[in-house]
Formats: sequence, structure tokens, C-alpha cells
Amino acid sequence: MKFLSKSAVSAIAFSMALTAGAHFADAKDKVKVAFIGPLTGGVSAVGVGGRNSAELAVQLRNADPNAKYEYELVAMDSECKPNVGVQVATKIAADRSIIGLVGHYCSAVAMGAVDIYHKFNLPMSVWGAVLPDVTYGNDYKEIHRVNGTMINQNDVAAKFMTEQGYKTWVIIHDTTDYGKGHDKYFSEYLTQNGGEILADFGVPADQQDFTAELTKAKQLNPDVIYFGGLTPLGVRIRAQMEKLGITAQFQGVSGIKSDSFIDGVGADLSEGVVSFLEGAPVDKLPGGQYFTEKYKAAGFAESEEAYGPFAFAAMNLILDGIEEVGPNRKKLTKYLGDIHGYESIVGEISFDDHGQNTVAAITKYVVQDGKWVVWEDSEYATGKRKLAGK
Amino acid sequence: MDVGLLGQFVVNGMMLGMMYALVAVGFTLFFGVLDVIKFSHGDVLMVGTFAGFSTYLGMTAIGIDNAFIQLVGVLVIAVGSMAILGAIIARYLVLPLKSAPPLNTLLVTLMLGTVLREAIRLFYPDGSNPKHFPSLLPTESWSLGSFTLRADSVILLIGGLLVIIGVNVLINRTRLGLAIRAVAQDEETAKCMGINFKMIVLLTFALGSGVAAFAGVMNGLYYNEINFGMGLLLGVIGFSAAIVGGLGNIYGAILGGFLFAGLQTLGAVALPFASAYKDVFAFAVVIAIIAWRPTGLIAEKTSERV
Amino acid sequence: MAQQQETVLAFRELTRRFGGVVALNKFDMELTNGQILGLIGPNGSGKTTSFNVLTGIYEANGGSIEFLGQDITSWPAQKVYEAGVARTFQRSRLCLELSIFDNIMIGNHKRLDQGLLFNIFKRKALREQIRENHEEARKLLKIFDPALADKMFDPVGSLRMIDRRRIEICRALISHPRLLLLDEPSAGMTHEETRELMDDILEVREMIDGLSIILVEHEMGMIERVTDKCIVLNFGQKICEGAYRDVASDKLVQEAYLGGE
Amino acid sequence: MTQSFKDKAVIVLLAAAAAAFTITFIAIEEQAEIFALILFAAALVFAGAKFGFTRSIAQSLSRNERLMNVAVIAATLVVIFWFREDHFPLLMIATVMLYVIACCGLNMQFGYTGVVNFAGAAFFGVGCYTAAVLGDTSIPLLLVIILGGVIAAIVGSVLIIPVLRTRGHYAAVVTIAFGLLFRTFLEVNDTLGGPQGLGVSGMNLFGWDFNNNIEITENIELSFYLNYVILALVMVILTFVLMRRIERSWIGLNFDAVRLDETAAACFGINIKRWKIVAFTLGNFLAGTAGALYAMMLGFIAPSNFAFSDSLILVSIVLLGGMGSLWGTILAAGLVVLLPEKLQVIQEYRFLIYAVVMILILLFRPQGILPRGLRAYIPGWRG
Repeated sequence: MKFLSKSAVSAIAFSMALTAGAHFADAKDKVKVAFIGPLTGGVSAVGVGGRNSAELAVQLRNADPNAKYEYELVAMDSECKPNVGVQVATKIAADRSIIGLVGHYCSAVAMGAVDIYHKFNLPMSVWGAVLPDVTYGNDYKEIHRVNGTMINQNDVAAKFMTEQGYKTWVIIHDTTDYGKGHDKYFSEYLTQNGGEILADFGVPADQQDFTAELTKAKQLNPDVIYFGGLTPLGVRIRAQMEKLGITAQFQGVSGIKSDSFIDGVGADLSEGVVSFLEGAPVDKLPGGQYFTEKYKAAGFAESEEAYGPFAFAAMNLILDGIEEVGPNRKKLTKYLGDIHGYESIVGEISFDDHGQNTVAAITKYVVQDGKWVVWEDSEYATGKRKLAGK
Repeated sequence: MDVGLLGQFVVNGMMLGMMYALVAVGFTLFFGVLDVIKFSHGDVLMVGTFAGFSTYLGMTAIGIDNAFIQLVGVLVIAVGSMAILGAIIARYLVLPLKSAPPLNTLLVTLMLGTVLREAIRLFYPDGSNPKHFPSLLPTESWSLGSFTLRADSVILLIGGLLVIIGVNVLINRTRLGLAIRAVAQDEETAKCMGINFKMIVLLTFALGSGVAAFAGVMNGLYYNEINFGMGLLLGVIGFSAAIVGGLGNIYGAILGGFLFAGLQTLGAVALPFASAYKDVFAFAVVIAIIAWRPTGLIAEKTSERV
Repeated sequence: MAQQQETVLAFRELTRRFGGVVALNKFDMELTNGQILGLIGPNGSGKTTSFNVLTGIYEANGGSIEFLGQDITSWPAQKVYEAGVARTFQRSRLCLELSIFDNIMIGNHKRLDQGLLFNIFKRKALREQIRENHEEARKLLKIFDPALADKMFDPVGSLRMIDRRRIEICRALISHPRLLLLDEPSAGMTHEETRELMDDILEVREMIDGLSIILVEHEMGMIERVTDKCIVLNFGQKICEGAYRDVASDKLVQEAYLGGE
Repeated sequence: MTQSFKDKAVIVLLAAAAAAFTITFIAIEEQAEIFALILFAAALVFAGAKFGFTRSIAQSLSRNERLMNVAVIAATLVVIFWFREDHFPLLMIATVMLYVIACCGLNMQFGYTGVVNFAGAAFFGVGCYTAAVLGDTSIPLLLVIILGGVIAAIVGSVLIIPVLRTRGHYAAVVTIAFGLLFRTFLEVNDTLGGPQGLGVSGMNLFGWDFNNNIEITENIELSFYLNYVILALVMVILTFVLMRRIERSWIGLNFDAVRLDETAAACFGINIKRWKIVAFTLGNFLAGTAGALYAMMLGFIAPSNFAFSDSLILVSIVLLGGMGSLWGTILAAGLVVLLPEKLQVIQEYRFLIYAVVMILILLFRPQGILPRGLRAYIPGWRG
């Protein structure tokens, strides 16, 4: 970006020419990559976790003597607001020295920003936003997504829960794009699978008190309370269910699959809560263990949260691409377009013609003794423990 | 709707209303003595709750596990530290701006709210995630049909009521209260009568902030969950409640608090359209009430001389 | 001098209550053209209230007000002003942040073009109007204090109390009212200043044709010197009416002031 | 003669310095440089006030208003031209300009007339949504911008009754409640895109597509944001002229009288309700027009842009600049929009720093950065 005058540039060029002789033989070219996520505000925990994970990918790559380039991460805060998102997206996209981007947890921000990436030919991969339209709502070849959409997640969730024998649901969702999207797709798949929705409550994402909704839910006596939203609200609803003596099964979405959900609710109340997350469980994959260890070793103050592994995988994908085709946006876009069967810490990645990762497997989780455990490995699957109402 | 369910809604609504009322009382006190709105009130509540939470963690760490002692410790530390914080805010942010336009105070305290919120988010260990607040009260419950009453809810309701009564007695029956009322009536006259104006303002802010901290701990005990953003909406609602009730009047604040809780509950359960509109409904009613009673339900006494 | 006898203002059984307190009780009063009426009475006897009811700040609970042959009872303040009643306030109510010129022009509202389009688009005509009114305000202010007339664009907040009083009176006079209401103009001023101020007012009266004045005042010297007639109020009720000398010697009046039996 | 020459020299130098400062401030990215520049500016301002330069400069400026206006526009054009190829700085400059327009609207409301409005972002948002909905129709887009303002004014009329009946903090709650209600409504109601937001078509003026880069020659391609910056600049100038003309007329006087003393104003025939309605409606109109162009420029809008906190940003610009002060608003808008952006380097800490900076400014300069002066009906004329 040429912010400063042309003469300044030539002056710099001149001085660089003078010092060129001093270059070490093994000095690598610098390449910039970027990260965008919500680093302030209500969902900043996830954003900071994502940023740390992306940062980790860059650090590890820079520590690798075989890497061709030295990478620099430019991380930006979208505040989870579309207008700010468009601003930072423009800033990053317009900076030609940035080759690739790992961006967006908030779908509304991603929706506003994709046009800009297309306009500036900046290849990017979404690391957390789950709204299908981010990839399917356009034909931009620059846009990719390593995580699955809420469609896959709810498809699996609806099937799984009806298979467990549950019949009736009360849905509570927040009124953001995230919660409303989940509500829409889960309702759709649940009806297909024969489940019945007794009531559907939309609540603002900053609501504290759910006793009114839950009292009404209690009267309807559903088998399951489905919550479409993020950890903070999920914690409140689970805690308040207890207050009102609601014994129904609590079912969440990917947004609550975090350790902070269990910390917030406490081990007792979180026991038996189920949720669903795209991708294979991190610790099951060969690289996953490595990620978890390295993340701990890097000494980040904050946890990586549910989507950290995706940010790590997406960043690695982009770094691999740059290593392969060089620091060139168009070539990187093409490289990403051809990704098929790429091994990552969240499982195999294959992009379809919309840049959506198709093999984003959905993993079912249940809380057992204060930990998220893959359903198949849990004592619930073996029948040793039972979900609520079974 | 059966009676048990109705009872459940009433109890829930009262709980919510009590918390709003406690926040609104603070707004009304500050406005009374200084004609200012201290918008960081909700965030002071949040900081108070975190102070209480830390006390609990600290006491557990040193091996004090008697729930009652813990509760007392949590309350004392939370209320005490917020009273000090409230007085500091009054001394260094509110009083210096006394002669500036009133909107300035509002903005400064709003910014202070942001500072408090961000500070907890960034500097409290894992502060950006919700925390599990312990149940320190007995959790026995009685069920009657669809009506469940828990012992902790009852204790909290009574506790809240006692605090409100206590504040009321303090304002109306004590020398300190007399001084606060005198300052609220007319600052100049109060000064002439030998009342230490500054001290009264600081004490009032300490009182209001202490009440907010109590409401925060109550919030934590009731919902068993606290987070850095909990004060923001609570502050806005408390402010609206104080306004709807009529600023400068404790009964107005209580009325406003319960009214707002009632509207939200009503909006969530009884509206013919989707419950997601309940806040739209509650705020629309607030606007309508203010249009109808421009100085609040219990009108503020205006003594403007022409 | 037939014109002198024309009735400008008349109260008929004017009543105003605040809760249980009767601030004005069936107040009857008449004021003729060019007359200066002194309204006296102890604190809280209803003097200022009668101004406020007359100028539409408070509504009357009973009775009527007639001004220049029109029934103006319950007219809003704006309409009363348009009809030709201007006033000052007991506690000075100038806009301290604004300049002297601004404050006087607030009083000139009805003679200025208030159209939105005129003000935004007809800048030339507006400037002309500004210059003309500036000249007029200057002239008026000069009568009170020539030095003030040179400080037309100074903020009022920087002035002394007596200057503020002068500006307040200019604000009331600039629109050529038929009736001027002066609410304790001497408050906060020395005897000398009060005397000076009253002389200025008398001078202005000569310039505005047929200006009547009602003066609320505690300073009896002033009342004695300038009023044609006095009315004494006590607990909202008229207890005496007549020339100052007669009123001052009235037994009821003395009782009211001394509070004795 | 020398006096007037000196004045002119001062103005030209000042404009040049301001342009240079703005360019540097926007261009630099390094954390240390940014802080150094801010400290430098603060020191300069402080020294200027201490040694009385500020006063004599202010006098020079007020004596030559016309020249000053021209110089500011020229300086702005220099800044714009400097960044002609750089998308992001132009986007930020246009954003600042549109915020200036919206804040002028608020200034009309509570800077002049004393009608508080804590729902500025909501009225801005009405403009945005108008552009989103009408942008795809055959209505000329320039007209859509005006319609954005008109519809914002119409939506605002819902609040007129409560706003007229209340004062001070009570009026504040009316607008706060409306702002919250507006955002929740947009999120819950799907007809306007719901929480996912809506795409907005870009500006198109007589076949000139604003969203295409301007190719001058093969090597020079100007950023498409230049289109928006120029249009925004035109709108800012129009707004500024409107605000100035209103301020320096009997209407401005009426506004001030209503703000400062309603009772006295009423006793001198000023129709309180009328002028409050005029100010409230005009203010919302301005916010709406700014919103409409903003939406076209960003190309995408969603409810979370119009939260309470965004309204507060608008209010803080007005207060920071100095109530009713137009130049102050411009300066404060630049500061409030650019500072958090500049602080991106400190990422999650930036709001903490930003809030602390705001508190310090308000504590030490409660009347705002550039307090509004006394009304000068005719520039330079003092009777």
C-alpha cells in the first residue's frame, strides 16, 4: 500500500539498495497473512481463541526451518459488527502485501465482507461462521470455508436425537443470525424426522432472565429443550432450567461446545448435555494432539475455544498454499480451489465448487464428568449412563 | 392458565422486578442528590458480583467452606468494595463535572462502564467467559402442580425487600437520610445549614453502589451464572425503570422496576405474537407511559420558580 | 385625553389554585391606557401568580382576563405576547450564553420573519433585517446605558446584575408592547441603581405610545414615585385599591404587612 | 493591510499543516508512531493554548471565515487526492464525513435545540435500510438518498409526542427505548433481512457506477471509494451550509432560546413545539441521508450496526466536539472514527484505551474540543 509519497518510497528503495549487500544468505522473504475475528465484545472469547490458534499456526511455521517464507500475521477486530467488518476487510483486502486471510466467526460480518474479498481477489477461508449463505450465497472463487455449515450440524442433530427416542421439543434460540439460522434448519430437519416442536422462543442475545420462557416450556413438558445460540446464553438457560425444576434433556449446538460452558454451568448441571460440532474431534486426529500440546506450550492466556482448531487448520491450509504456489493471491485462490482430501487437524478438507468443505464431518458430543466426550466413546452410548428422561 | 403456572410467573416476575428495582434505586438516589445519571451503575454491579465471586474463590481456597460464612463474606466484600468504588467514582468523575452539561456526566460514566467491563473481560482470569456462581443458599424446593418454589428464591426475595426497606428507612428516618434529602431539595440551602455537601454526595454514591453490588450478588445466587456483560442491559433497564417510576423517588424506582419485569414477563408469555417481540413490546410501553406521564408515574416534584 | 380612559386590561374574578392553596381569589382589576399600576403585597400574596396567569404560564381556574377588548383567558403564552403583553421575571431569565443582541431579539420575535425558507434561502433580505433590528436595539439600549450599546455581541453572562436587568427590560420593550409587566425590577440592586432604572423606564414610556405598566415591587419608594394607582394583594385577595398615599395609610394593608391583628 | 495579510497567511499555513497532519495520521500504521503523533498533537495544542497562539489564531480565523472555509475544502481535497488510489483510507475518510453529517443532525437536535436523541444510530439505520430496499428499484439513487432522510424523519415523527412532552433525562429514555426497540425489531422481523442483514446496491449516478475503480490511464487507477468520498464531501458541504445558515438566522436564535429557557421563550412568542419538531425532524433527516449513502458505500447492512452503542458513538462525537460546534463536530468525528481504527494494533485492548482517552478529554475539557462561539449573524460583523 502506497500511503506515503513516491519520493519516500524511492528513498527507501535507495537505502535498501545500499544495505542489500548486508543481507544474510538464509534471510527469508516476508509474507503477510491476516486474521479477522471478534476480539472485543460479547463473543470475544471465541474470537481471541481463534486468533491465538491462527497465531500459533504462523509461529510454528516460522519455527520450521524448511518453510520458504517468513510469515507475519495481521490480526484485526471485527467487533462482530458488519460495518466494522467491512472496514477491516477493506483494509486487509486493499493491502496487496497480504496474501491470504483466515476470517470471520460472525456470519453477518462474513456476509458483508465476501464481496470485498471478491473485488480485491483476496483468497480467504472462513474459520467459524456457520451460515450456509457465506459460501452458497455467492459464486466467488476466493471464498472458502473449512468448517461445516449449520445445515450439516442440524441434519445430524435431528436424526440423532430422534433416534434416541425423543418425541417433543421446545426450541429457544437467540435472535442473531446464528441462533435464527439454527432454529430454521433444526426445525426443518426435526419435522422431517418426525419430531414435534411444541414451542419456539426467540430471545435477544444479551438476555439474562429466561424464567418466563422456561416456565412456559415447563408447562408444555417437552422431552428436549433445544438451544440455538452461544455459550453465555446456553449457560444461563441450563442453570435456570434447574431453578424451575425442568428435567428435560438439554441439547445445544456447536456454539456451546466449549469448556467454558461446563465451567459456567458447573459439572453437575452440565452432565448429559449434548451438542454437535463439525469436524472430527481434534484429539482423535494425528495432528490434533499436536495442536493441543502446542497451544498449551505457546502459553496463551485464553483457551482456544470450539473453533480454534478450525482457525489453526485454515491458517495452515493457507500457509501450505503459499509455500506451494508462492505469495500470489490469484495462484493461492486457484490452489485453494483445487483442495481435495487435504489432511488437517479437523479432518479431511475438500472444497466443493462454492469453496465449502464438504467432508466436514459432524461429531456428537456429550458432557460426562465435566468433560465433553465424543458420544460413541461415552458411557451414555454404552448404556451405562442415560440421557435425561430415558 | 392454571393457578400454579400463574403463581410461577408471578414469583419469577417478582424476582426480576426486585433486581431491577434495586438497580433503579441507585439511579434515583444519584439523581436525587446531584441531578446526574451515572450510567456505569450496571457495570459497577457487575464488578461487585465479580468481587463477591473472587471472595468465594478465596475463601474456598483457604478452606472456609461453611456456606453461611461464605455468603456473609461475599456480601460484605462485594457491597463494601463497591461502596468504596462508588464514592471514588463520585469524587473523581462525577463531582468534577458538576458544572459541565449534564450529558457530559452521562457520557463519562458510560465510558467508565466500558472501562470496567473491558477491564474485567481482559484482566480477570478467563474473564471473557461466563462463570459459575455458587449456590450458597439452601436449595430445597416445594412443588405444587406446575408451581415450584425454591427456598433460595424466597430468601433472595426477602433479602431484596429488606434492603429496599432499609434504604427507605435510612433515607426517611435517619440524620444521614435527612441530610441526603436536604441536599436533594436544594443544594445551596443544605450547605447553609452546615451540611457537608461533598460528603453527602460521596455517601449517597457509596450507598447506591453498595445496593447495586447486593443486587449483583443476588443475581449471581439466583442465576448461578455471571459474566462481564451482565451489567450493561441491567443498567439500561434499571435506568428506564427509574425514569418510568419518576426520578428522585424511591417508590417510583421500585414501581418502575416491577413494572418493567411485569411487562417483560407478560410480553414473553401472554402476547399473541412471537415472544421474541417482548422487548419491542416492553420498550414501546415504556415510551407510551412516558408520553402519558412525562415526569414518571410518581411525578417528580418540580419547584421551578417563574 | 379621551384615549387615556380606554381600558387596556381587566381581570374579572380571576382565580387560581395550587392544590388546596388559593393563590388568586376572585381578583378584579382594571388598567387604563398609559397607566402605571403598582401591585404590592407580602410574599406569596399572588402578585407573580397574577402575572403568570395573565401571560399564559398558568391556566386560570376561574374568572376571565380581557386585554384590549379581547377575552384572552387561557391563551397560550405565545398568543398573549403576540397580542402585546411583554414581561420581565423576578429571577432574571436571560439566556446567559447568548449575546446581548440575541437576548433582545428573542423579545422581538413577533416582528422578525420566522419562515423556514426565508431564513435559509433569502440571506440578503435576512441580513438587511438583522442590520435594521440591530440598529433599533442599539437605540433602545442606549437610553439605558450607552456603554452597553457598544457591547451588543458580548455574552450576557459576563455582565453585572443591573445590566442584565436593563437588557431584560429592553427585551420586553423592543417589540413595542401595549402592556409591560415588571416583576420586582429592583431585586438585587441598590437604591441608586433602582432609581436610575425607573427613570429610564419612564423615559421609554414616553417613546412608546400608550404603554401601560404593571409593577410588582417591594421597594415602596419606587411605587410611590412612579405609580398612578396601587392594588394590594394578601392571600390572593385584593384588600385595597387606590393612590399610593391612600393605600399606605389603609389599616388592612398595614395589618397585612405587619401581620398584626 | 498587514493584519489581513497575516490572517491569510495563518489560514493557509494552518490548512496546510492540518492536511499534512491528517495524511500522516491516516497513513502511519506503527503503534509507536501513532502514539508519538497523538502526543505531538496534544503537546502542540497545549503549547498553543499556553502561549496564547490559539487565541490569536482563532481571531484570524473568525475575521476571514470565507477564506477559512475555502482553505479547509482545499485541504480536504489535498488529503483525498493524496490517497486517490488507496481504498482503505478513502473508505475511512468517507465514513468520517458521513458521521459528520449524522452528527450535524444531532447537533441540530440537542446542540442547538436541546432535544436529546440517543437513537441517532436508529435514524441513521432507517436511511441505510431505505437505501437497501429502494436501491434495487428504478428510483434514481440520488433521490433514494433524499428519501432515506425523508423516511428517517417520518419514522422519527412517531416519537414527536413523547419527545415534546418530556425534558432532560426523561426524553433521553424515550430515545434510548426507541433505539433498543428498533434494533430488536430489525432482528426479529425477517422482512428486512433479519439478523443476517441485507445487501445494498452501490451508488450509480447517471450511469456512472460508483463501485468501479476509475481508470485514468493504464497505470493510474483511482479507487472506487473516491466516488463516495467526493459525493460525501458534497453532502458535508451542503449540510454545513444548511447548519450555518440556520444557526445564523432567527431560527437558530429560536433554537437556542428553546434550549436555554423554555418558559422565557414561550413568553416571547416562540412556539416551543414547532421549533422542537423542526429541529428533531431536520436532524433525523440529516442522519437518514448520511445512512443511505453509507449503506450504498458499504454494500451491506445488518441490525447490529445500529445498536445503542452506535448511537452513543454519535452522541460522544457531538459532546467531544462541543455542543453545537460544527468545526468541533468535524474534528471529533475524525477522532472518534479513526482512533479505534488506529488502535487496531492493540486489538482487544483498544476499547479500554479508547474509553480512557474519552474520559480524560471530557474531564479536562468538559466544554468540548472546540466549544461553540457566540452567534455571529454576519461573519466579521459586530454592529
